[in-house]
Amino acid sequence: MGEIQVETENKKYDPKIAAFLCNWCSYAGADLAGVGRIQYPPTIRTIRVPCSGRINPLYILKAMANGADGVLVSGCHPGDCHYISGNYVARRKFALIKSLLTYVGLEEDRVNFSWVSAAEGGRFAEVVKGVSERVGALGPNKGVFKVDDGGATDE
Amino acid sequence: MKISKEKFGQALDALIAEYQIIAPVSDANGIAFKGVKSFSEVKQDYLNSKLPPKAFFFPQHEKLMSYKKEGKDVTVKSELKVENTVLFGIRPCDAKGMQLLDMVFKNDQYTDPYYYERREKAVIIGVACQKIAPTCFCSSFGISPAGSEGSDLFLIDLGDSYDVEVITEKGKALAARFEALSELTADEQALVEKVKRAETTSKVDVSTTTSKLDKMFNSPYWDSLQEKCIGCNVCSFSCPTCHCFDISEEVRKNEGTRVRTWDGCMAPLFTLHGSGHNPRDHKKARWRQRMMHKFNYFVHNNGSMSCVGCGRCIKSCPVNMDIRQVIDGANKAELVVE
Amino acid sequence: MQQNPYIPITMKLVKNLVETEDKLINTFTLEFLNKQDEENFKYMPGQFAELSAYGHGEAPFGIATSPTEPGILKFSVAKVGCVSNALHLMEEGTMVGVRGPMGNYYPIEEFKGKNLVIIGGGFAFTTLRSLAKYMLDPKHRGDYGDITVIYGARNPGLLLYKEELAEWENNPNINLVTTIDRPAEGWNKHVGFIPSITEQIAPSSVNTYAVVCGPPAMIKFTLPVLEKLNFPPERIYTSLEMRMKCGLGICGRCNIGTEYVCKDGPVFSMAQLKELPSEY
Amino acid sequence: MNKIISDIRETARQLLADGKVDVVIGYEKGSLPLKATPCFVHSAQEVDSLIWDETCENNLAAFVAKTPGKKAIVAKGCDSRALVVLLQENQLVRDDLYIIGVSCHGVIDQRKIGAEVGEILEASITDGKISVKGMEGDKEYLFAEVKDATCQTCRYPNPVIEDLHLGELIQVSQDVAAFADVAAMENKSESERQEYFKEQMSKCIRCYACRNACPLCYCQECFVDCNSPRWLTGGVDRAENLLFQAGRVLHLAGRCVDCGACSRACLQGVDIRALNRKMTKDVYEMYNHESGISEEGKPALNVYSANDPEEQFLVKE
Repeated sequence: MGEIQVETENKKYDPKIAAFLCNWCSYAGADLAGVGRIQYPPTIRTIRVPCSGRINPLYILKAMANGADGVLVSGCHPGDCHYISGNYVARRKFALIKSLLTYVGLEEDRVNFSWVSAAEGGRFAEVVKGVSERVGALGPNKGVFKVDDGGATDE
Repeated sequence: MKISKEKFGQALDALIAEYQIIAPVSDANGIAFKGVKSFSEVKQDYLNSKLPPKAFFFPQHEKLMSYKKEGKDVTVKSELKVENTVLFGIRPCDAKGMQLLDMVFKNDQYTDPYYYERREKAVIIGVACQKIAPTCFCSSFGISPAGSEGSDLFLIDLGDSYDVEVITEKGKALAARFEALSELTADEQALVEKVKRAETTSKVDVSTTTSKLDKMFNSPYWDSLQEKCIGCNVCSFSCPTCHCFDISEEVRKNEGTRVRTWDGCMAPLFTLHGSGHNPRDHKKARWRQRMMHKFNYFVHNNGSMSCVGCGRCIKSCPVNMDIRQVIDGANKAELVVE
Repeated sequence: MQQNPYIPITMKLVKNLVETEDKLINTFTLEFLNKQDEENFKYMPGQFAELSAYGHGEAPFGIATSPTEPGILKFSVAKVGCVSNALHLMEEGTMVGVRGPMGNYYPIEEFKGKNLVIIGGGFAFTTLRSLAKYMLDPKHRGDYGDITVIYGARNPGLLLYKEELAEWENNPNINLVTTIDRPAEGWNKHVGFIPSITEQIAPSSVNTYAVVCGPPAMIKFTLPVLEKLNFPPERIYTSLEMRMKCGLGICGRCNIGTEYVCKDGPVFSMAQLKELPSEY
Repeated sequence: MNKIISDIRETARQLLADGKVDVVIGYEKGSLPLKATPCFVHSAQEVDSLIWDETCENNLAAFVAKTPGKKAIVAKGCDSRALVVLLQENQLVRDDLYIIGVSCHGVIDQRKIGAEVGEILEASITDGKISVKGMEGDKEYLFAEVKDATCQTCRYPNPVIEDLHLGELIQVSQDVAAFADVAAMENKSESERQEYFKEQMSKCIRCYACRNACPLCYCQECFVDCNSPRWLTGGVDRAENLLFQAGRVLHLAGRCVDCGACSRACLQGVDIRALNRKMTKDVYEMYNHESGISEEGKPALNVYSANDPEEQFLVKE
């Protein structure tokens, strides 16, 4: 991934964001951002997934349980899925995940979804910047899902 | 001897500095045993708690130890924490249940320090049942709604005061801190006698159950019995004598804790081997285990049935599996001649 | 045993050896860190211990060493779950937790003055190795009569403790019979399943005990053979496996009827098992 | 009511006597007042234990796949919807199943009654009135007063799939604002909702009665039992409880038939339905899908449209 530098603009809190990026578009987009030396905050921890359709809601919940301050899920634009329809199926899931999490009182900006193509390096940086700012403004994960103690992760 | 409720409350409040006081309180969800700061929070008129008070000795989720890994090294620390505790308002069924748990957590070879150290530092103040629910059937097991077995101190509600009976040395030590004990009046004495004669209206005959179950391992009874069970753990979790647990690890980076959590014999995973083999691979086998354990194995191992007739499982079961009917059915089941 | 039976002692993994050619079984050699731990850990052949791979959990395994091998414990473990996988991947020098010894052991006192037939299949040979090793020790060898070991695996590469087997081959104190299921190149010993080989060898049951360990199918077909050879059930012993957590007879999952395999077992005689429900 | 019961018994007798089914899954009188219990009738001689009334609260579809052989099932509206979903998901063989459809006015919420009169000692139902004798007092209720919350918004009291219908069909108005409860919750502030669900989740003891009572929770290995990866511990932390409930609800999204079995099964009175209903509403509004109402089609999350809404969840960038 590219050079990363934080723009210091009254930033109070550096969030940790779990970013699930689809292999074919968003991961390549992130790569392009790196190759193009486009700067964005060092807040994301990237997890490459084969397709946004691979995202199990539990990934998002577990990331929050283990203390991530935010989650970013990004896949190919609808219509561009490497597997034809993976992101269409994912889109319905995402809508419901977002809706349910907001419903149970999780701050709206903690869990984020986007479509970023392999050509959109600049946009990827924008998305990360935006998400980081918003999650940063919310401060640390307040624990709607965060398990204070333990959390049975396999290393 | 008796003590006025006011004086008793003051005496209990005075214990706060040395003890955590657990007592029945009323919350949105019914009656629960919880820590209280003052006797005034305590619910006086209650049937029994929704969940049994066993959790104060055997919590649903408890740390056994913690560890920290550094490279290839590891340091291990016990997480055993014990507090002096007074459990007030324990019903006779639950007090007896704790006696039964004592036998489990201290067997012929091992003593479980987490349970036992808490148990040893706890004083149980039993209170006789004022009312008897239709699902109560403790009298079936020789427990009375005014039975003092398992309590350290035993109280009978007399309206404005309690009749106090000292059962154990622990209870005696605590009772020594009560002032103003006075004699019962004749009327009160009569009331105490009446309370002590009370029995549950619902009873099952368990006199032959154990010996019958000796011959029932291969009975077709278990086939029909298990059909409607959905295999959840609510009966185990709400049982004052169920004690099965799981041990697992909770990990964060290089540190972690080993915890034990309630488990139940109704879960298929409970006995699943690493190889995939499962000796109790069907609900039928799991129900048989539940019944056998409570009414047969436990009797052979510990000389007593592992059921106190509190009726919680009857009330909590989503499909109305009624253990009284299950016992009755076993009593009546025809034996297969092999 | 320590005061708190839930807290493991720490031991060092000094050797992580791939035992079989399918790489599914490794033998771990653990070293006691101090004399005190070793003294507290007094065990007999047939007992087991709970191994902790910190970060992954704890699981029970039979002890493969004999008390006559000081300073170390060995465990041969098949890669099947979380804990065993973690153990397999562990680098030498890593610290692991050990709780034990747990359970009962082979009745070596009762075996005294008797002949012994040890029958093992596959990787269930671990505590049998402990037993054989114990009796072969010069201090104990005189206590026992003839020792016959019948040990089989699917193919030669799956036999455990190959070096030891080679040594026993030429040891006049022990009569070793190894077998594999199907003929294989370079194998000039027995070929066939354990039950039929046992029948072929036909060890005398006079003044003899049999100890049988192996996969359920093997045990199932070996028992009738032993019966035919006139071994009474009280002179046939086996060791059982169960899912276990506490190892202390408390957590409630490993019972067969009234008996807890972790505390009252894992070693049972066939006579005992006949009295228990067939739920294992 | 009695005519339906005798019809159920007669149907069961015929089916069993003719050897068309091995077992009839229905209800019998339970051991507690106002409580029916699932009943498995294997022979024509036993059919007289079968009953049907407002206490038949279990969703029997949960038992169908687990019961071997050919079976008949007494199904109310919600049971039948669950059967439809199970059929869509290839969990049942239609030919092995005989559905005895009954229309349902709703079931009684005994918890509500128990909260007012204490432990119920005796109860009787006559002409839509329920007289209850409780430990704390006696009371008479109109059925409508103690109808289970699920049934109050039920739009499908009549079975949507059946081989035989017993009794009369029930008309319900279809124009009720079916999601008023969800809308009310949505209109609360974020912190109010957070507080509400925190409280609800702190009650959960993870006995999994909700999961096991659910006709559509049939996974061979539930994610809560999976040990590699370990999604959850056996602990009862409220955040983990929410992870469990949210995970379960998301897995049921577009499949849940809103039968309320989970909530009724819950000893602790956790408002599980609040979560399920939210998903049901979203699926209905976004994808115009109601699960289990017709044998054609697939669960909402198995299909997609190129025009599915996405504005409300995508980042602004």
